[in-house]
Amino acid sequence: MMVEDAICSFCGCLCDDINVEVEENNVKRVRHACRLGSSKIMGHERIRSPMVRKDGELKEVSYQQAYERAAEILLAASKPLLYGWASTVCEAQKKGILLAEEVGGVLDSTATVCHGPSVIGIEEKGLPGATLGQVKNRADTIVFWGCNPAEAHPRHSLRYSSNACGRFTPEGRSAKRIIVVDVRETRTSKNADKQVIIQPGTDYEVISALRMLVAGKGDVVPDEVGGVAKKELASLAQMLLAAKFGAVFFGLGITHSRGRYKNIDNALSLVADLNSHTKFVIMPMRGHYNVGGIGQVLAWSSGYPMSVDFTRQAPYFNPGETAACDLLAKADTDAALIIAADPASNFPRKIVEELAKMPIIQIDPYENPTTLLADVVIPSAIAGVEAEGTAYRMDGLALRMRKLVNSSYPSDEEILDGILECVRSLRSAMRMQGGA
Amino acid sequence: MRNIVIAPLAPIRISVEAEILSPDIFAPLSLEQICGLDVWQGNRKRRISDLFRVVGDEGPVKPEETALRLEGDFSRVKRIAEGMTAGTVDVTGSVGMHAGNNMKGGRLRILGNADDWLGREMRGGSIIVEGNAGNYAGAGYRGERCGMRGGEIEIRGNAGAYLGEHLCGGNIRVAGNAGDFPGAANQGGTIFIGGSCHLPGAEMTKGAIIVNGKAKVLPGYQKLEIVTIGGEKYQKYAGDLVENGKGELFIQAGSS
Amino acid sequence: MIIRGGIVYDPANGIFGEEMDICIDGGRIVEDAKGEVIDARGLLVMPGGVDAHTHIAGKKMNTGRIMRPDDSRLGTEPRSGVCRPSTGYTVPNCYAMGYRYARMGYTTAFEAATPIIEARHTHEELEEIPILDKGALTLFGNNWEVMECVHDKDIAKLAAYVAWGLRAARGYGIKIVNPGGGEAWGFGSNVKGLYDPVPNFDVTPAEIIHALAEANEMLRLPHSIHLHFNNLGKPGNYTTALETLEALKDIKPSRMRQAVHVTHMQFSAYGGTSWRDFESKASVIADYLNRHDHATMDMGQLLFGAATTMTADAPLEYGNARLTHNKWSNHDIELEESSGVVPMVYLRKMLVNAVQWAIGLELALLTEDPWKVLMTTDSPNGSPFVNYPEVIALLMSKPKRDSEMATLHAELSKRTSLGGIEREMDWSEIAIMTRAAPARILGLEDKGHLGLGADGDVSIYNLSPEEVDASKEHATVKKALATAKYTIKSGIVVCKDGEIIATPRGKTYWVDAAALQADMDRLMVDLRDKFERYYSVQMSNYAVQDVYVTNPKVIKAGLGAEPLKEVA
Amino acid sequence: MISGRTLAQGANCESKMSEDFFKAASSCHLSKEDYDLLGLSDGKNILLKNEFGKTVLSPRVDDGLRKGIVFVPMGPWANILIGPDTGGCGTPQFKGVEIDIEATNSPIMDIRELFGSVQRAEA
Repeated sequence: MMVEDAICSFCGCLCDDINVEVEENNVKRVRHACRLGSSKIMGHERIRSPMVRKDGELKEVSYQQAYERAAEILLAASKPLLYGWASTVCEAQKKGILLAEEVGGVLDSTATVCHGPSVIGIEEKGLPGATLGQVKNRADTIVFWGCNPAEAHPRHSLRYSSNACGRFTPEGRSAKRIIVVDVRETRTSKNADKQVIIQPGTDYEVISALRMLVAGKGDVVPDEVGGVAKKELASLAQMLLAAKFGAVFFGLGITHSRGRYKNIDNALSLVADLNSHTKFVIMPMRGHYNVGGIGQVLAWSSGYPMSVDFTRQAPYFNPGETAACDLLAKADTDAALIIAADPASNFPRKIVEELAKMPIIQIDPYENPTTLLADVVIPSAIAGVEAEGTAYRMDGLALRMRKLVNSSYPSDEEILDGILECVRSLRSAMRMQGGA
Repeated sequence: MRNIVIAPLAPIRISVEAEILSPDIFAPLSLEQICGLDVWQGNRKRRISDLFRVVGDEGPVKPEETALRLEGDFSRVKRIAEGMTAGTVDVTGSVGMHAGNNMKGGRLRILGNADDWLGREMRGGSIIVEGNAGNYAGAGYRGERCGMRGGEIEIRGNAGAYLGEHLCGGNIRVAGNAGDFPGAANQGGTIFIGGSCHLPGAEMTKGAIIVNGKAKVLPGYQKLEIVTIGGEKYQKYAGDLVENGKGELFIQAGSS
Repeated sequence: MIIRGGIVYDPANGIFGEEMDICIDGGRIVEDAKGEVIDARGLLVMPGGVDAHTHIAGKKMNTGRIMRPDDSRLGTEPRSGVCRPSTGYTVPNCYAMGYRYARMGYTTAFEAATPIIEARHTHEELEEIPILDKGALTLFGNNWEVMECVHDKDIAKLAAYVAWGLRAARGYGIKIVNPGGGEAWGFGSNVKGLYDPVPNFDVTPAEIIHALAEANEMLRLPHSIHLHFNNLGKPGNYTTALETLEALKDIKPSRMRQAVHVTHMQFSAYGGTSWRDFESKASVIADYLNRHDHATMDMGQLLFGAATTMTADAPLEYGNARLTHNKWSNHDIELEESSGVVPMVYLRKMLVNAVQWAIGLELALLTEDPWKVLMTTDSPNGSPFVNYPEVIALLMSKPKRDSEMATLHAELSKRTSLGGIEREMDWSEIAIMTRAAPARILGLEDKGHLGLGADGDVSIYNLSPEEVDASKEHATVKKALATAKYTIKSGIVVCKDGEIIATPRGKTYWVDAAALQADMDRLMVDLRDKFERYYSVQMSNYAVQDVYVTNPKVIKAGLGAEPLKEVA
Repeated sequence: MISGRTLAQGANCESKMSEDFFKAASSCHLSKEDYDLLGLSDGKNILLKNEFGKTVLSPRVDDGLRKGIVFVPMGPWANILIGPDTGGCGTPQFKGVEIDIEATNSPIMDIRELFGSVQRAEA
């Protein structure tokens, strides 16, 4: 059987033209996807059964037993952290928010170690953006700043940006000017018309210089900024001004560097400034396929897109205080539920060492280093492959993920429901005991 | 003055949110009533007396007649002296985030260090920190256009990043170094930094920043003349011109 | 349920302040019922409020939330009882939307602008809004397929596209925002007026509007076209408003309703040549409406304080952002639309803002027939919807208007006629502007009235219309309207004395219109090509799936459909 | 040092316990100049260290890097060198981290060894 127009659940491109050949409930072949997407859809070795750690060893248990243990851990905590959420569907995210409210926890997503700074930048300046199709149809000038889509978003260029053809861009790549700004040469920059290599940590200054040049105040700009000659920056500014429709895509090269959200803040202003002269839009290159989704769901549920503290029953938001890494770095949390994420691999080592000191519940299809630290391990169906649901593309467009194969594993949503039910019954049992 | 002393009964792990630790709240209450006030520790509502020892004079009095002394380590206690309008708060140790948040009057003195967001959106009064302050001292909340609007913050040690972000008024004085982006989007306040800092005055439109040590200056700043302030020579800059700013930046001559 | 002894205002059924009982059974108004008795003796009773134009869901609302944590923190209320937590003032979270409307006695609200391609997101949010019945209007005014049909003068194919688009978006009706301007914004420009050609498409805004109105009537849609004029928000734009209204005079409505609904007219009734000589032209607009019957409008009242502007009029938002030096979000939507979000604060001391404030009130007070003017703030553009009681109090009380004006710029009286208007609206007129008329204008047969078979949505206010003099006691009026004594939704008490006590799931209206198969076939050739070459998604992944509208109320329309029952 | 996504790391990020992921994420890319300077051509590994920790990786020449900049695929090996400070905004600084590098004969730890030393507290 061939599933057509399936949606890839790897990165924020959310390519929706994937054809998947399924035989006897197994994925046999994946067409149109990139290496990252194919690998995800083809699948890897799975966790076989729910497990609970006893005497230092993970022992197989039933789902119900795992849910009950998870509920005990969450209810015993005075500040549980519910972290992950980027690689699962919105339906599970909604349940997660409800669970965070019920147990009085802090819900945070992997955005805080990716584009969290972008969100803070957007809070300062707003986001002048567009859907990816707008870029495909119109953009004649594309800037990749601190991102490397050739490796992180392999089909971005063909479907949406550099190599895409659309109504006003019928000649595709040949009529476009591609600019890459980075601290190193990358596969992306090697195919660019212009690459600008800057010193690490100088993004903010370079953007300020460009804003000055775009505004015609180049005379104030020093001869060299961020290791780049003013002449070079002036020619870059000219390229930007010459665009009929320009698009800036930015990645972790700018959010993870010195300056963090201020870099984004300034880039957003550069784009706003450019709109006084021509048309420009800007967009973060989101990594996980539905990291956009948790931001959207959390925003409409709580008012904030990440790092929401529900401990006082009212949402409170302040990355720097309520983000996962903040809480762990300050040992200000006492249990963790990790879903669709692997903080043991992706957090700084010192923070992982703090994480390991607390009880951890893990919900994931795959074994990973977080499993090595977990007290409760609950294997789940792979969202977007074995379970359907909603995901938000990097431009905020919602799509419905198809189910490609059946699975004996429960979905993330079902698992969270199971835990939620145990939390409620355990709490009412505790209340009755307390009352007796 | 009515003196009230509060001290933690034991070291605090999960941080406590204690916006009620303020002369305005305590002044009209008896010690017993104060002991019964709620604070939050994570998702648990606790009484002050569950976590702290409270001793001192009986009330009621007016806030300006209240002297609150916090003895010991309050580094995991947040929102101390939030919104206080009068009286004094003295802390012998360090304080957690958001101390002096939205403060309007009175005096907060911290002998140890202050964590992030000291004096956030402060409108009046004074804060003195003998040690260091974290990030965002005198800044505004996320997405807010205005940080501190009035009053004084004096930090005798170093300050972290984003010092006085979105400053709309008031004075901040740091004896030591400041981190990245002090005075970003300053719209009318004054910042003095005794040591060095990185990229001061980003998008500043009004106000002044004086740096006694070294600082990397943004490309949106126009170099002007050398001026003398308090007997010291400073290189004056105007900016940030990316925002057509009319702010003034002074960096000690010969240091940058 | 029996609501006993209230003073009932049900203008659609000719009831203007009569003491009577209202019975509800099975979620609908019935002749007789048993069960719970609600004592409403002497109290003001009206049908549940209906908001025909508000922004409550979708990408731009969420963009507002994400860019405004400063606003989200303002409305924080903890989770308690049956309620999940609330946040936000101008951009509330989904739960607050439902609770706050219900607290004011509103039971129905229509989201005013959704591009088809982003309708899935809009429905995700609508589903999370508790209590309210809702629907979403669908944007068509800058859509490539629309403009191509208009260019080819192929109204039949255009109608087929509208039918297809409403189905794909699970949408309720045709929304047109700055037609042609959104497309022009794709390359950073705008259209200047009704007859300025849209770049690359060789059509004018006038042609787009007229053709969509024709298609609307060809499909016999329950609602008329819902129009946000070109040049909105610009001094001197009242001429564009009048020109546009004139251009639609020949449209023959297919139902007993208007041919065009003009939204947030306040933003389009501007005189002057710049913000310096900016003045009200509300009287000219009201005069036009008094002499013509093909158009209705809503106020789009502006109130002083915080707002968040959000509209598909993207070039307007860029202008707003540059003018106020505020944060700016923009969102261009491939082949369909553009849009923007900018926070705003309207200041008493600003003459321009004071004139804007006056214009909304003038429009309502100078238009004789309240069935032609809906009370809105274009929430959250003019002000968040929680401030409706303030608007109503202003409409009902000349002393309140006078005391407000006394605090405003001295120049104001030269720029508007508001000070000279004596009219004070009564409860019948308020019931029309907030209940009966929005339901009729939208074509919602079961809403906005208390006749037999209507939805059992009732609001009861802690105010005796016979004892309270709204002119003098405007503060009492405002307070009573802000917190309904009871809000009853489909026969369930959802709010009592301001407290939310039940959160039933509301339904979502959408219109399923039929077009001729031959037209649909021709359309499909176009659309396949567009998906192949221009869209960034596959056609098979485009339309909103049923799972996103879990409690639908489908209204059939279109060619060959049963004639719709007319609203009373 | 900067850390970030590579194709190979990304393709294996859901099989982190595998040999493929080990190969993809335990490398350190550096300029030819630095490579030669450290004398890495005879099969030696490279030791990266700073105040937060040290990690041994296999060196790879990358023409895209300037002298003085090394790239390590994101993951647990790179993260040993990342500080816990979130700089007041929730996100650690994963790029632009100052480190010292030298050649070493020490072996590269596999994923289980890497986490074997993490102290766990029993729930």
